[in-house]
Amino acid sequence: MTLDVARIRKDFPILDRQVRDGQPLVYLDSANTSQKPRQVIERLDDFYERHNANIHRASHQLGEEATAAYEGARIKAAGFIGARDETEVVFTKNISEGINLVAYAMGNATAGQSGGSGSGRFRLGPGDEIVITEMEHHSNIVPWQLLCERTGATLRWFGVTDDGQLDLAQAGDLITERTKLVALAHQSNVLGTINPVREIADRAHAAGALVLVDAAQSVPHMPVDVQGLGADFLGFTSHKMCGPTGIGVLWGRRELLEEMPPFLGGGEMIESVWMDHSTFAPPPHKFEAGTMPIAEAAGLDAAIDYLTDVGLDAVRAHERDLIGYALDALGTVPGLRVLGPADPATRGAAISFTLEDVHPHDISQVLDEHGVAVRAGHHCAWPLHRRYGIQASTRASFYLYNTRAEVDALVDGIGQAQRFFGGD
Amino acid sequence: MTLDVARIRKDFPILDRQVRDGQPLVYLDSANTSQKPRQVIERLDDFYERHNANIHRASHQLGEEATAAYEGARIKAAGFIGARDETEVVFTKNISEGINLVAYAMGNATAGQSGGSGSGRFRLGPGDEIVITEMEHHSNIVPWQLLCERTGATLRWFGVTDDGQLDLAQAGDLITERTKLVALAHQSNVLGTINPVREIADRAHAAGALVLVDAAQSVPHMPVDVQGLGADFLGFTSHKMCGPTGIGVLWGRRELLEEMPPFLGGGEMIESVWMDHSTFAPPPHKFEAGTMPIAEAAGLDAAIDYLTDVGLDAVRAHERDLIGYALDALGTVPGLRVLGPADPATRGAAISFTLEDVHPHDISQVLDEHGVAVRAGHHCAWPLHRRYGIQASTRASFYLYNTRAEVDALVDGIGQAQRFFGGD
Amino acid sequence: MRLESLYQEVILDHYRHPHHKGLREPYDAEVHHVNPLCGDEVTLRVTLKDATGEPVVADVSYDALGCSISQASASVMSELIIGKTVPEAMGLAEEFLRLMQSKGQLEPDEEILGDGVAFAGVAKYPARIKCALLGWMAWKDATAQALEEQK
Amino acid sequence: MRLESLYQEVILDHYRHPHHKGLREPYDAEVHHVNPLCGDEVTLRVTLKDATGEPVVADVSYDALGCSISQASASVMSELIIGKTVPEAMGLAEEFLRLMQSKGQLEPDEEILGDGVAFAGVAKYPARIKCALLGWMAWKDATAQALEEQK
Ligand SMILES: Cc1ncc(COP(=O)(O)O)c(C=O)c1O
Ligand SMILES: Cc1ncc(COP(=O)(O)O)c(C=O)c1O
Repeated sequence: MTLDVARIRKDFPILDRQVRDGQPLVYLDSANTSQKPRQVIERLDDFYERHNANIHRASHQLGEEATAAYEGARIKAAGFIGARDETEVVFTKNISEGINLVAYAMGNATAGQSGGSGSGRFRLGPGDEIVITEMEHHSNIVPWQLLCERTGATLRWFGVTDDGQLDLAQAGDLITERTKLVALAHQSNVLGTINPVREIADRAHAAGALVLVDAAQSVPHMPVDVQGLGADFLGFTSHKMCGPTGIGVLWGRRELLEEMPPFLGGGEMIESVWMDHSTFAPPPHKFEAGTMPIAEAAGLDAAIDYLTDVGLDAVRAHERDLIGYALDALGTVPGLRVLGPADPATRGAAISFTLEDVHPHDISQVLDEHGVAVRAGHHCAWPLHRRYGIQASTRASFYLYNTRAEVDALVDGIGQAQRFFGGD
Repeated sequence: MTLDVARIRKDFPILDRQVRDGQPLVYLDSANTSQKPRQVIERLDDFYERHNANIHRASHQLGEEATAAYEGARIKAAGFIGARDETEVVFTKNISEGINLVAYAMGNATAGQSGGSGSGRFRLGPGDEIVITEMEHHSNIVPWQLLCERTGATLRWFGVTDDGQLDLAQAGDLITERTKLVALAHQSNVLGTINPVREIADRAHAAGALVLVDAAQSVPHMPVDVQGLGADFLGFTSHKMCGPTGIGVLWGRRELLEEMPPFLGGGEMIESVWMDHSTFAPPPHKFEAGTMPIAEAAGLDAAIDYLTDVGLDAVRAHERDLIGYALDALGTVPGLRVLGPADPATRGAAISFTLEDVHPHDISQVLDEHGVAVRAGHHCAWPLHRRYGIQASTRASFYLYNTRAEVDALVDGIGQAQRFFGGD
Repeated sequence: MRLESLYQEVILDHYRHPHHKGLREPYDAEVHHVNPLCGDEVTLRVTLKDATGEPVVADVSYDALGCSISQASASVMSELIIGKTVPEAMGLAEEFLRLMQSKGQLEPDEEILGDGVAFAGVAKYPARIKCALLGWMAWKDATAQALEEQK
Repeated sequence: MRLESLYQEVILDHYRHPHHKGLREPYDAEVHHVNPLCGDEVTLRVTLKDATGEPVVADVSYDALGCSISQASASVMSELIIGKTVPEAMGLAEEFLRLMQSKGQLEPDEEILGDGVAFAGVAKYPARIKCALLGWMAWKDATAQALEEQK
């Protein structure tokens, strides 16, 4: 189950690029967005060159082909995460929209709208609580803040321990009969921490709450099964998993999607429209207003095929090797502090760190000058950075196409940055 | 200013396709979605093969290049419609999302949220009115229905005359000091009618109301200038204008975008995030949550270049010729009734019609068998169809790559359908 | 030519001369179904009678606006199921659904589906499957309601 | 090597030994600005005095958390504008902004921008321009507030 990384790299045209006057590209920013294999790019081309049409609405051959491509991607995505069937898969533009969709559906339920079969469990008011965590991405914080503001519900959150774990000791206090929904990341995009979703989901369900899992950082890197996790909703985003930009997935349990009021209104999500009222299609179409990212769905389908062919177990194993190797190597750098768990078995392929006396922006600039692309900043997890008393960190993140040699280039570049800024 | 259609057709790979066992494709469904020139497809390839990265967040060369591609597209789009500057251009996934964005911003303002500088004019309540028209696409009906439901405001609408015009005699009654917003199509996707937006906008502004223009069907086909139209918001959608799926534009006057509360919450739309509250970026970023359709923006940029090179005046002139030719030819078909204006000067490139005794689905099926792709149904304008006492219609729609010979193929196919279903 | 495989003569006949069309009284349940993709509509009434302990489809009456496929399908359906027991009719509905979802790979049994076999060609046109199913779905829904009310 | 053109020695010097750093009393206005892309922050105070009828920048004091570019820029800025009249200082701010937006095409004038010319290389790195402007934007904002209050 080892990856033939050399062969995999050949699938990614961009990895041949040189940057900054002739440096070979060392791309260590896949947690931000992944690169795309030619299989995905070619699928987009094929769609636009041979099958492009709008879907569902058209009774001509191109329309049939485009619809088959789009609905085929839905079936593929459903299978990929163990959904009961494809009617549980809603396409969105990214995972951020998926999370907002659930938040707005709750807001709309609160405002009296319904999904057709009652929407009681989605209604919120003063006294009700939404629980998140301190390690969430802004996309899993801000929608809930806005929702609470609109409904009078209260936002609460799990703290994070010094070694980058959720502070589960708070669970009893946090998850109560007031909790309506618990939303948490499967894997932190900063710490790499893989959270005990099942454990928290079981507690949430026992308290009568729903569970939304932000799987943006896990679905691309390991086998994920919505049933095993005990999730009610789970989102992921195509561009981080070898797929195109412009599309994401929100999976939801069918009976919940049925109860939820619609979010965006428009063509395709309706059953019937009069000037003064409308009725809505069953899920998933109820949540897909307007012309969807059709070519992008075909591209996501190709990305899932690609990852499935390589094997997500193999991807995970490869990344564990790289993380172990990287943690060891980074451990030798004086003044370098890694955020998050030290054990490769309990963390994913993103490693964030700080360096004494050199600011992340400056580190990343020196690295970039050597062709090494990393991310510097708060990585859309500002509260988490505050928790550790820092403004920003530098993050190197790995994927199936990265190598140990690239880890060496990273460590090398960090040394250069230290020498460059260290002098006085 | 005549188009070299033969040369243009060479740019569109899909036009070489054969369908239904060897029929050359006659694509007359561009009002549904347009085909894509290789310049656009190649731009997508180039982005994914050479420049792909996430934007704004990354301080490496690929990140710079991707950001330049994305923000360059914003500048291009702003210039294309005469926006004051690019900060007035918000990217969305399609125009449906853009319309929902405005509707939700109003809903959120009503719920007490603000854009930073007050949001009074966006607040709605019982007694306030939103005015639309009977010829709107569902995407410009349903969002307002849902908004009115949530806020207690009232939805009102312009009727449509027998010859497919807005019934402007109702304007005095409809647009009053109670009106908060008037939302209307620049061009009907069914009737082809080009509406007198300026006249209605002036009335709306005199009454203190805002004006949102659904330009999904006009921006692809003629020069559109937001200032000349007197719009406050205007939306369009990439896939109908030679661009990729997955991206649209909402233009809004800067001072309005500033006042409006945010819509989707997430990464990138923030200024600063704490666990218990957040502050937001200035527009347009305030409305762009999560990873945006980056490659798609590059593709839309290429599409705008393509249309600009060809010249939108030339596109419009070519389509007027086709419409005139088609209206004449269709006029010879017994039992055929064209919906909408008879004068090519006052209508765009979509022609919908009914045929005595043959259902649109059956017509389109026979046409498809001859390689002619049209759309049958209500075209997401169900209330308009009811207005004319019909369930459905058949729509042929033209674009810069269509020819008179293709109109002949259409008329021919209609004859075949009549013969096929006419026998008894 | 493929058109004839889709629009078999049987279908065109039923389309031009639909059986059992028109709404009749009395009825146990009435439903209104639409095809949101094209706007086709059917209003359908069902009358059950309970002869031998098993409910029987005594009458199906309908009013339909739509294409030849949806009209003919409603006609064929009423032809097929009137007089059958509800379980028998449900079995036919299942069989017809299976045929529609077969992508044209299934050889339908005329013994079972009667004129319904003429719709085999529809299965190759995904956009038309909903047309062919409109009446059947309405009938299933109406029958479920009628049974519910009898409880 | 390009790195040296970005991080000129002058910048590194100001970064390691920032001028005028630390928050001082009294002050006319204080602002807090952040760079949302990376989290860099500056708290900046400005004191104006009105000597000859024209307001003069009497003091600029600040506390900044951020990268070398943002820190050095704040240091160079305070160095440049303390003692200048507000219109003169605003002119410098405009000049510096122009340099940053020049994509590296502008030859900066050392007579005018002093150590500020060292930031010419930053203009080639779009992601860093906001770093270099953070302090300047904070100063403009604080000064506008101070002037507003004096009215
Ligand atoms: C007039 C009009 N408005 C809105 C839309 C919706 O566009 P989209 O589906 O890209 O959101 C369309 C096309 O479907 C349209 O023709
Ligand atoms: C954990 C996590 N959640 C959510 C997101 C947001 O994803 P997107 O920007 O595609 O909506 C990201 C990535 O940016 C992420 O890492």
